[in-house]
Amino acid sequence: MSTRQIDGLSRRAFLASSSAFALAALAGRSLAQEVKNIDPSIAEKITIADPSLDLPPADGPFRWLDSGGQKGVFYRQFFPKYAETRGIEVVYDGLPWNEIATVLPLGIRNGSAPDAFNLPNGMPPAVAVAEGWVQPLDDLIPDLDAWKAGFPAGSFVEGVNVIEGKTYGLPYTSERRCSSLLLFSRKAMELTEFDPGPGAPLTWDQFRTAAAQITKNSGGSMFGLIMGGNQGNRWSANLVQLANRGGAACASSVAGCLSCVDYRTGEIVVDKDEFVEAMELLLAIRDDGSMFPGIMSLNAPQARAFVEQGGAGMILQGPWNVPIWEANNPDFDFGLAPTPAPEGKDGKTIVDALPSAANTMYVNAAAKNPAYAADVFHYMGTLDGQVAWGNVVGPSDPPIFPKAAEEAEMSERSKAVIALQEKQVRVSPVVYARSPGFTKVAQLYEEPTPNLANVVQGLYTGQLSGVKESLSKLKDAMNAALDKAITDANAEGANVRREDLVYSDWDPSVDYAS
Amino acid sequence: MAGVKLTGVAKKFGAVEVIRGVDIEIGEGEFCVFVGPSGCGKSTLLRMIAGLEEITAGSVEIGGRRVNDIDPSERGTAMVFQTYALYPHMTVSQNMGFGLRMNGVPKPEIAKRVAEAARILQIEPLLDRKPKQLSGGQRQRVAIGRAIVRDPQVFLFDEPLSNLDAELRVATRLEIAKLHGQLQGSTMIYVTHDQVEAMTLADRIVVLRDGRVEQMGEPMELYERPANLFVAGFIGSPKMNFIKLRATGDGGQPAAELPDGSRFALSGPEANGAATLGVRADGLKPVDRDGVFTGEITVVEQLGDAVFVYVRTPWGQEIVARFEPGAKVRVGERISFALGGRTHFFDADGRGLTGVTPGNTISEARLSA
Amino acid sequence: MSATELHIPHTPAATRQGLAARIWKSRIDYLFLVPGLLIFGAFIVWPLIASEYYSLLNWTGFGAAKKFVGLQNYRELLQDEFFLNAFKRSFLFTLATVPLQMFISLVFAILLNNKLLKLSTLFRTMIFLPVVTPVVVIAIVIALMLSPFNGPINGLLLDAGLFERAVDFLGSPQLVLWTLAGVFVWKWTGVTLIYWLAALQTVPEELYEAAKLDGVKTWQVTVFVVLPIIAPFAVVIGLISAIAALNVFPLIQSTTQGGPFFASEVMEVFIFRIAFAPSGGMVPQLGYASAAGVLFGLAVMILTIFQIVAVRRARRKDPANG
Amino acid sequence: MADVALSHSSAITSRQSFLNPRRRRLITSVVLAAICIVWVYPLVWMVSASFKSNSEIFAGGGLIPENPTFENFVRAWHEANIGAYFFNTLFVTVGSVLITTISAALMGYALGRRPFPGRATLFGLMLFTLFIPQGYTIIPVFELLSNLGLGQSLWGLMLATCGHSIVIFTLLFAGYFSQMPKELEEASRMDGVGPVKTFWYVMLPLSKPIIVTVVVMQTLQAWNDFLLPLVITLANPALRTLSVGIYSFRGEHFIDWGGMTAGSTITIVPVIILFLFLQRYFIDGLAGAVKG
Repeated sequence: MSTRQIDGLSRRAFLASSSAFALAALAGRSLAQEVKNIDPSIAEKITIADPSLDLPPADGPFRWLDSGGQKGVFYRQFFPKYAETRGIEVVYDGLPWNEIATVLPLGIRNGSAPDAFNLPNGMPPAVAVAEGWVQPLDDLIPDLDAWKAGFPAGSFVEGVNVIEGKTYGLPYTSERRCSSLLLFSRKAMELTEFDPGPGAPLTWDQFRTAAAQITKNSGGSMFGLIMGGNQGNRWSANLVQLANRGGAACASSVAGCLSCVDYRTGEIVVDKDEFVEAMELLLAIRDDGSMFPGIMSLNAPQARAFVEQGGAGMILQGPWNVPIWEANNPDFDFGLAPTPAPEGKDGKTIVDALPSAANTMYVNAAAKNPAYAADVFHYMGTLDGQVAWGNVVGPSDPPIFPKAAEEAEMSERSKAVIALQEKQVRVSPVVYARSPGFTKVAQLYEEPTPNLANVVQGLYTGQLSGVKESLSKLKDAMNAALDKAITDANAEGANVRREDLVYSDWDPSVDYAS
Repeated sequence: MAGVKLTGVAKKFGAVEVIRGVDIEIGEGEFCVFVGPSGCGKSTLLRMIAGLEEITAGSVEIGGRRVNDIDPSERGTAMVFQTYALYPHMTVSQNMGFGLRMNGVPKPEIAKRVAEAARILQIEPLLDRKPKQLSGGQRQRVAIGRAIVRDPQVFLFDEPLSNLDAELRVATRLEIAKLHGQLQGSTMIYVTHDQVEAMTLADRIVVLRDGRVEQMGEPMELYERPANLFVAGFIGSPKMNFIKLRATGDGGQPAAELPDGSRFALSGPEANGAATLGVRADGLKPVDRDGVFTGEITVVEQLGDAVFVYVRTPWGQEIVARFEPGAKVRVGERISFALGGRTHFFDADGRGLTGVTPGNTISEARLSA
Repeated sequence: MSATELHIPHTPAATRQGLAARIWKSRIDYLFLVPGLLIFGAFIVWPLIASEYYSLLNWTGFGAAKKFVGLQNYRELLQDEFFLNAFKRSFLFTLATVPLQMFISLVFAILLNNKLLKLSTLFRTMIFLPVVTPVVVIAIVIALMLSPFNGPINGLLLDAGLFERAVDFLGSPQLVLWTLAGVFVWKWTGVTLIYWLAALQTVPEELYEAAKLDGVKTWQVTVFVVLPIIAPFAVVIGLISAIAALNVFPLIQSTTQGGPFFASEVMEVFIFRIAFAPSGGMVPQLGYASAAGVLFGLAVMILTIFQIVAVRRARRKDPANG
Repeated sequence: MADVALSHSSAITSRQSFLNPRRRRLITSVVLAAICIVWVYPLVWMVSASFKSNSEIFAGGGLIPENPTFENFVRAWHEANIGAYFFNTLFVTVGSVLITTISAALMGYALGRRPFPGRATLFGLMLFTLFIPQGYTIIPVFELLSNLGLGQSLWGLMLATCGHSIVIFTLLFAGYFSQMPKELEEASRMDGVGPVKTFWYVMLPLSKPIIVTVVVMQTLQAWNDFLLPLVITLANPALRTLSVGIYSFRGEHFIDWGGMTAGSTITIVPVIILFLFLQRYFIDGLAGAVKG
């Protein structure tokens, strides 16, 4: 807990944590559609400099695939302009994560994969490199080192976007996000005795009371809390982040071999008291009758919409709600606060690494237009590009350059979210950097079923009983799966040990850095 | 025009032998009827001539040309099916012209031939109808018309009348007979299980049983001189009466004993082998005395032009005899018969015996004496 | 009549010719088969064979790393409670839907089989409408209709005072499978109705007339005359319906995806989840999913064979339908 | 049926004479009508909702929209891209119907009528596959299409869609053809018409009931198909079919009930019209399937 040392990011845990966004990005897809009132002047503010390198004539259209959502909002404005400036044709596809997971491998195999893409969720970049899907940027971006130097420390991490010394991914958005902010309708909150805000989180008890008061005082027209209950990642993210606030120091992964690992001890902590109590909090709210009915058939965007429409007062969701609500319904008066914390606690929200692994872009090894991919990558790694990004995307996927986040034009609320996240979110150690053999573990790891998200759902619907027992059982299953993956990886020469997960010097209240 | 010659023709379905070496020669322009009970192979034989069934052994010649391996359509035959096999979705004229059309015959030629066939069959008003809109008899004509337009050397009819009602059957039978006259020189082969059709239509009848030819000949020849029990029983209506005989010839004088023990003398070279007596209804004459046998009348059928009287013999057999119209007979009466007309004798294997004639009744008295 | 003769040629003749000669002789027949066989082979037989091969692998379905593991997938499956539960649910679902669907459609069929009922075609069409409505649309409509918030059905139930709180038909683990079964029955009853109507056509009109003259009541005719006559059809109809009920993937995938907490996860959804849509960062396991498919296929086949045997028996018992 | 069994004798009693056949029929009709209205209520509700604003839908209310609007349809058409999806679906449907019908008819003819060596084996194989769930075979199917270069094309989708029910259709045709009198073929054979022409001019026109059944069933199949187009069009949303399009539209517009119902309404109208036109043949054909 003294010196800081960033070795790199746990790709797998990382990807896993980002699969929170993975499924949220199913929702993400909807964002593109939902944000209708984009200010067209934003596109005008995108300035595209001269090419960073000599660009050959394009071979067919330049194709870009990512998971859409807010990214789609940006690229749908960026690429037409880029295409015009460079005189090429660009095809942009924004697909939900589960579709990327199916499409991309198939596309790679039959040669139809785009020039630049997000890797499927859960796929360690080392695997993509080993399978020959992607090519390094080293030869594509001439001034690579200078370009990389413009990024904040911790952006390029061995095992995450750097493999065996070669740089593969473009890490252009920050993972410093809290996906379980307390977002609420002010009208609803007025029915309670509380007045939360970015600097004034609710305690768990207050949170529960507020939910009950909204339900009761609205005369049944509004429920206190809503969640996208059929979206597993919302359950796990909310549970882990509630537990985080109670002091559990682990990332809110829904899956992956290193989910819910407290690196101080290297143990999976999913059945610790913080978790049990967080779960009991959700069950209490359910039993109070303060939870919106039928959340098990709602996904996150639906849940979000019900808040906007006045069906529910509060929701635990990510920063991306802010621009969506602001764009869709400027009259909707909502507020935000950090995730509620247990009385007297103020734990940090933990993420697995600084750059968003999910958003990291890669160049297809068989790209027809790698130079253009590199050109766009280069642009996105400049302050211009980062500001342009921040202007559009706001706090949802914050630009990785802190300066860009400051310079970008955002609403007050968006700025407040970014400030809150800077204060609240901390980066954990990355085991892949210190023990590269863990990439093998990540490949071989077989997620137990039910996973954390399933267990939380099962407890909520009453199909599982006994919070502690269920979570302990889950922990055992996760431990067994992890140990098996380590054994299997060692059989293939990974040379790793469970003890590699222990970072006794880690202080969860500050970013872990090398 | 051509004749048809079958030599040693055989057909097997797997291990089942359906046709067992058939030799038939049908002359040009002849109307030949294959007759026999169900399952005798007559239809199969016809279909082998048509080319619809493969020939396992032997050869089929049409017009002197061996056609075993020639496609049905090339054999110069046309077939009229029992079920008519009209194409339900085509009009009458389309039905008749279909084969020609498919084989690229020019349209005017098709029209001409269809019109000609329709004229012959008097179905001109029906040409635009669909088979569904036709009566059974009309359908039958269309089916024949379809054969006619092909101008075949050999017409093949597979039980063409069996789907018609009794009255229509008689009428259509006549039509077919007329048609044979009209279509000069066309060879026709006709399959039926109905011996009346065979008798009325045929120039020559082939009686088949179990895939073998039992007898072949002109109708009256078969009627009068059946080669065996089977033919004798099959041809003629009502069915010939068969009475079991026990040969009791002692020494030079052959005689036969009826089941009731009464006896009569036989003459002829093969008389000793006689095992069955066959006598048609009109071969029994009622007599006051010296009858061959006496029986009791059980049923009297008045047909108008004749009366059929069924008599139970002392040994319990039912025998039918033909009486002239107006004959005064009543059920329950006893009546004696003598062998008054043609009689037939068959040996133990059912083979017809030639030249055997019955003699006098050998009375009980003489016997006992 | 030479009916018997007519049938003989149909049996494939084992003539003295060799197989090669017979094949050559049937060359045109094979030509007829070509397009169908291509489709059949490519999209049915090959995938089946491939699946059985995959079921012996430890393979994600994407990467090149295929590891032959023999029957390990099968061994694991038999201990996988999610597999066993999905298996159980599939059969429960079938057991719930098939008799219900058959009964409802039979009642409809008996009522609609009246020639004098002028509107019977209209009614039949109405009952058939859900059949022609795409499953995805059904899923949407049902989700909206049954929504515990604002949904018209819950509105009705609450207004009628039947429940105090809205019923979460698709979100409650206790209700979801039965809700889906109800939706399934609703969607497909129209087809079964047609089958029953066809079966009823085989009841000779004279029987109704005879019963009428005998002074037998409607229900008596139905129970004692009509039902026994159409009973043999029940087996066929049941078979068709059972096969259909085992293929509920589109309905469940487009409504609950097997949730909540696997409460509506039937076999096909399980297979799909393992093969394609693992939650979170789970890796697809095509080999495992294939093994599940093979096991399930085997079970369905055994069930089918049982039913076919039953059909045969029923037919044999009733020579009228032989 | 209600009147069928009303007996002579019992009709005399007063209770029965009140329930005379006509009245009974009337009562049956009324009851059936009520049930049928409930039966189609969800669909009627859907159509009704498609003409309402979202706020009106949420407010509940009757089936008749207070302020009928076409806005939902406009929105659904544009945002769900229904126009393009419609033609994709049409293309796949028409193509697969043609291919399936012809292949199934040809194969059914050979299986039903021609005693070629291997017939029994093929029959057995087809029956065997009939009962095996096909949901999980999508990966090999996709691999195959990819290897053929059709992995991301409507042609590939069309072909794969043909695979769904080819066995059932073939068996339907085979059953139907095997019941046809063989004299028809023999007659045409005597006429010198070859097997192909006989099939085309004689057998195929006669199998119209089965053709209609297969056309309708395959249309329903292609129009409804979900998993296959979902996977095949994943990489290229421009190729989506209506079902997939509506499904993803739903994923994006969970709260836009008006848009969803409008999109759904647009999707089902063509199939329903097709069904109404062909229902007699279709129902006869289906009925044949169970009798045969």
